[in-house]
Amino acid sequence: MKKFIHDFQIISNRRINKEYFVLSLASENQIPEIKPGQFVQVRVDNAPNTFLRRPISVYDVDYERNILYLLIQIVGEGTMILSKLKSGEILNLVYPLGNSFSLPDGEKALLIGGGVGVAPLLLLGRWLKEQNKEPVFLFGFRNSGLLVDIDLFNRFGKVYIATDDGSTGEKGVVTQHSFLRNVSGDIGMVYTCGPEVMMKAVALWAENNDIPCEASLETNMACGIGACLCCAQETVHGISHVCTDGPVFNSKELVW
Amino acid sequence: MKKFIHDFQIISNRRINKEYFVLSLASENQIPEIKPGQFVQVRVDNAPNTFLRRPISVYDVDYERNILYLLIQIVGEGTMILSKLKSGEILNLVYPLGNSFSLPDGEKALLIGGGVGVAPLLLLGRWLKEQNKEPVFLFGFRNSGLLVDIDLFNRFGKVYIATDDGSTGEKGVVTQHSFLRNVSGDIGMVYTCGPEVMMKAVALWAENNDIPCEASLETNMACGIGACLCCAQETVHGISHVCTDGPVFNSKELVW
Amino acid sequence: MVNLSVNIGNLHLKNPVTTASGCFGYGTEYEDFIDLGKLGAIFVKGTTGSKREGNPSPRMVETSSGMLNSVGLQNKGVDYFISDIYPEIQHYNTHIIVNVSGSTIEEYVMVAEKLNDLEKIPAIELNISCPNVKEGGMVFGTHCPSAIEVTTAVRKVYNKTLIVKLSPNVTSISEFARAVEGAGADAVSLINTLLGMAIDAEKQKPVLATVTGGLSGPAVKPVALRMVWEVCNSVKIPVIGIGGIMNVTDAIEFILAGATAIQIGTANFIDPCVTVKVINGIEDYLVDKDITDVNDLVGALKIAH
Amino acid sequence: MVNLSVNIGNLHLKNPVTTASGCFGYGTEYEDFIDLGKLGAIFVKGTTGSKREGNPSPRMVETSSGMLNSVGLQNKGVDYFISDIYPEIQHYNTHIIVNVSGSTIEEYVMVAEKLNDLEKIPAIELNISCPNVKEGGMVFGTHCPSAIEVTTAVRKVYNKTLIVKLSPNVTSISEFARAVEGAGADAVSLINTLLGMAIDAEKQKPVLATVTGGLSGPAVKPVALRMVWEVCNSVKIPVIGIGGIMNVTDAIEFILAGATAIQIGTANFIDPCVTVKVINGIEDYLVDKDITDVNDLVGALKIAH
Ligand SMILES: Cc1cc2nc3c(=O)[nH]c(=O)nc-3n(C[C@H](O)[C@H](O)[C@H](O)COP(=O)(O)OP(=O)(O)OC[C@H]3O[C@@H](n4cnc5c(N)ncnc54)[C@H](O)[C@@H]3O)c2cc1C
Ligand SMILES: Cc1cc2nc3c(=O)[nH]c(=O)nc-3n(C[C@H](O)[C@H](O)[C@H](O)COP(=O)(O)OP(=O)(O)OC[C@H]3O[C@@H](n4cnc5c(N)ncnc54)[C@H](O)[C@@H]3O)c2cc1C
Ligand SMILES: Cc1cc2nc3c(=O)[nH]c(=O)nc-3n(C[C@H](O)[C@H](O)[C@H](O)COP(=O)(O)O)c2cc1C
Ligand SMILES: Cc1cc2nc3c(=O)[nH]c(=O)nc-3n(C[C@H](O)[C@H](O)[C@H](O)COP(=O)(O)O)c2cc1C
Ligand code: FES
Ligand code: FES
Repeated sequence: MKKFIHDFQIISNRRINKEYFVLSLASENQIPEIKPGQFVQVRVDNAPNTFLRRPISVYDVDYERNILYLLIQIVGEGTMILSKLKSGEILNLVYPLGNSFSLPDGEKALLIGGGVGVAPLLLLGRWLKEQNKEPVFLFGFRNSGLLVDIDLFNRFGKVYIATDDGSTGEKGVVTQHSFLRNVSGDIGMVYTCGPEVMMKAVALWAENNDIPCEASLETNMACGIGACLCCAQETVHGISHVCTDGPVFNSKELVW
Repeated sequence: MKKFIHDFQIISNRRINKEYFVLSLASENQIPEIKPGQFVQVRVDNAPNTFLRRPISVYDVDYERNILYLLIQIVGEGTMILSKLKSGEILNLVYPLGNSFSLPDGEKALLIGGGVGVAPLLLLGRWLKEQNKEPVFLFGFRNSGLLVDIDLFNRFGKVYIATDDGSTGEKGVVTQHSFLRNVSGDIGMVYTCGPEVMMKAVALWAENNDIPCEASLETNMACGIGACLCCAQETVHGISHVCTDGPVFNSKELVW
Repeated sequence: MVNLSVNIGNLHLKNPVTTASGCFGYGTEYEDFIDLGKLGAIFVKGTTGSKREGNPSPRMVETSSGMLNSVGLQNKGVDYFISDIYPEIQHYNTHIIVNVSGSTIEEYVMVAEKLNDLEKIPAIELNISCPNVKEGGMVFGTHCPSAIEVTTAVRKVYNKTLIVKLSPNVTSISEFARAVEGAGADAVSLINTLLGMAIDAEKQKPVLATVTGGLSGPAVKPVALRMVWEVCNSVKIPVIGIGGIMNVTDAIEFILAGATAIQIGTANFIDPCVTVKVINGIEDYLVDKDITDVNDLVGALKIAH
Repeated sequence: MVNLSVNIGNLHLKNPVTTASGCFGYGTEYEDFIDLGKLGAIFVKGTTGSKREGNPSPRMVETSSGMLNSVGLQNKGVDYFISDIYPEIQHYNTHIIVNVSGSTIEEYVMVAEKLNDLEKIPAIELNISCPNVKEGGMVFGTHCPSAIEVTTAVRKVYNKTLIVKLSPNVTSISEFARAVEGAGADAVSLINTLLGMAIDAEKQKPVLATVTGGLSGPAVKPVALRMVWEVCNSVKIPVIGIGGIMNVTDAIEFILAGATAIQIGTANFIDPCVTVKVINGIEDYLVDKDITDVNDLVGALKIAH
């Protein structure tokens, strides 16, 4: 897929909760096709410690209005600066990068996200729905204050929620959710994105239930386009690179 | 004089022309006495190449309203960032720094500034007037588009202007201004601030006319408080430091 | 029209702007962003005698105005390069220069010998300065007799342009430059990365799996510029300047210090189009300064005495 | 209550946070901003046998996340220090450590001998690493036999705590650390500045009057941290970590790498209160991590094997 470097204009910067915000970005150029799971490399200007671009998954795309959406969590200087951007300001992106999630075998697909890891699952849900699949979302958050755009996900499938403190949905982590105890054999694929411990637990659950599982990984990245080999991930086939061979990996390939 | 490190809130950022702007800064703390010629060290956040503070002269002080004014020219990354600050934002200053201009012997004083070098001359004019002296301003600018707050200076004394292209006042550099050809012997002191070539020409003119001359110098600074010895200036007494022995020097002391 | 072309030994570059090894893949990665044919040359990835997996993850961490990497020469080996990569990239309308590494002199020689036969590879760059592999690389770059030995040995089997890439992690880089000049190098390139380290204070662990890594980016530019200037005053062969070049001003600084050509590394990660911008910028600078030949800028730094 | 105090040889510091020589004047410059009595120690300006004017202007230029300086040991000489400065600063409620420089071994010895008699100066720091003076300083720091010689000579006449400050501009800083340890140093401090250079592309001239200068600030932190870690693994005497420490996280990183104390230099220029913030921050960190003694943090870096 051809990659682009484009300036986007910020249409809105919507704060969803204390830690998360959504940037809506418009381009003068036609946004190319973006597959679920792909990401962009965002340039963060004016900060000594955000020298490199920041990889961010595509949350959603509106091809008609030519708008790209990013869901971002504030974790450090770079994301803090992004959180303060105002509409009208310019953001430079290199995109679309990485591989993408694949189609499930059966009808149903289970999309398990933790925290900001839900980001790539919105576009994935949209795509699955378009492919006449039936996505079901299972999300884990620390507490009800950190919930994310549940209504948007609801358009594509049912959303189950677990919170660490039980303030919304069930109390506990996603893999403890009762939904997982009642699933019948009709889930064609589990997709997961979130903290590594969560993804590992999800992958284990999927393996135990003989369901294929795809996980979207994060590593430190420099180039994002396969040139620097910094984003190494060990797999059963040797070293892979998260920015080109990933970020989506079949859980059985991963040595983690 | 005791030095302070204070956060100031930006009250307004007034753009005077394409290159210059005036920041009005309010403090929760009582602003200490600031003498004409003294400067502040401004911290410029969030830029890899504006790692050090930036020295800026005090343009004016309003002790009643507790407001400090800085006149700044955009010349690089640091001043560019400062030019974009909005009211409500915070600026951290270390101040007041440096020595100050001294009182003239006679009644009249001639204040010769070039470009943004007029900055310290406003507070100086105010002070001279308060001391019942008669300041006269002679300013050089590249063209009429770069003129600075002439009405503010006018409150304290008459303002003569030279521009490189003659678009306002006389055409030419300040030392060619006809005012200098007609001065009688009653000028007690010449004060000058601006580009070094201009200050040297002014100092030469003053020496030729037997008038004492004080020049406000600029050098690269790191600490601004005499600790690093980076701001060296050769004088007839050996190495002096612009941040503590200056920025104001008697022109006869300077080896430049 | 200004002349931008320069010579490195027998090698004629259409302009002084090239890409640093390990930072530009095999060029293909950047084809969507720039016309590779505009570049003076492409220095491709470090290539060794046989396949190397490289170091474990994490391999990269950002630092103030820089980054540390510990990729560790991951590559599929020279034979794979010749059979699978070379055919794909030989059509580029620019020079491809292979960065060569090894653990032993024999490995360097073997790789150089094999590359010598490739028509479209007019030069190699001996990497005797990689800080990220245990044996080899770095030891040749920080021990002068070894640097001489490996250069001499490779010179014997390689008859095209031989560039030796120097390590900055030494007391006197000029000593190494003079040594490899004497051993037959046609040019030197510098600097490779400075050996550095990062710690995660929260986890109380090193950030990189290998503990230490190589520092690159604008943080190292002042050191790189000083070393290039020192080396230019010490050798007669051309010098290729590397280290923290982010824009045209940085590139001009290295050329003024005496570099005949420059390499851009880390900057490609931030702006994949940076190389072409620098080329255009050098042309604009020359026009602006009324200089008709970029060679007149090489070493033109005015030093007061 | 956590214990913040550490020992450098016989010297007891109330906490590990000190100020780097040349960046904190004689302390007086910072009295308006902080309570000097809170500091572990103050390393005052480089002091030589006789008065030095230092280098011509410009002496400083900013670089990406750093600065280059070429102050060149400007000071009024040891006799002036003893007669005019010492009386003014000896009342400080913290240790004053004098940074000692010279062009010859005799000069180092003479200065050390004179300082030995000052009751309130419990230690000196031998600066064998200043890159900004032509003769002396740097040569002792980049030539191992000279480093040994000067340390041995000073050790003979100086019987309080002797710290030797090492240059980073060498191939193996551990070699120097071991050498001066053998020659009788009670501690080593590192790093001094990295030799660098800046060019004004517009004027086509070096920015600094001396052409080259010493690089400090966060840009050098990864290199400093690596060297501190290396040296801590090579010597038994305490190590004082220096280089780009801007905040408490940076300080903790150096302590984890093995530094018993740290010096803060350039950061004082940006925030004159930084030292006290770092002291408070270390205390908070220890409380947060349930560590009762900062000495338990020294070298506590966890390395996977
Ligand atoms: C393919 C990919 C897709 C991503 N998608 C999203 C997304 O949609 N939304 C979102 O909010 N974040 C996403 N991330 C993570 C995001 O890139 C990091 O949070 C961001 O780079 C942190 O930048 P910072 O300057 O704010 O934090 P820093 O100051 O750089 O770091 C703060 C903390 O975050 C950790 N960190 C920094 N970079 C990364 C990284 N790349 N991966 C993991 N941890 C990191 C650091 O170790 C540190 O603990 C994605 C990462 C990858 C690799
Ligand atoms: C005592 C003193 C008082 C000053 N008062 C004012 C004032 O009232 N208003 C004002 O606009 N400016 C004043 N200056 C100059 C101001 O400090 C610089 O313009 C500013 O630091 C430039 O920062 P920058 O990041 O925008 O530019 P940089 O990117 O740092 O530099 C841009 C250009 O300006 C030059 N430059 C940078 N710093 C200085 C400096 N300190 N002196 C001279 N040239 C420099 C550089 O060499 C470069 O050519 C004063 C300087 C001093 C020393
Ligand atoms: C990710 C990465 C990988 C590198 N790999 C190599 C390599 O294989 N061989 C080599 O000689 N230099 C390698 N280098 C060093 C660069 O070629 C260059 O010398 C250094 O990064 C300084 O230049 P820069 O600051 O422009 O990046 C690598 C640098 C980086 C950042
Ligand atoms: C302006 C300046 C002057 C310095 N003068 C001296 C000196 O006289 N003696 C010395 O040993 N080190 C001197 N240094 C080096 C510092 O003490 C310190 O080793 C170095 O700056 C790295 O620490 P930092 O990054 O925290 O500044 C000086 C550094 C600066 C920036
Ligand atoms: S981030 Fe450069 S190869 Fe993946
Ligand atoms: S700027 Fe530090 S002494 Fe003047």
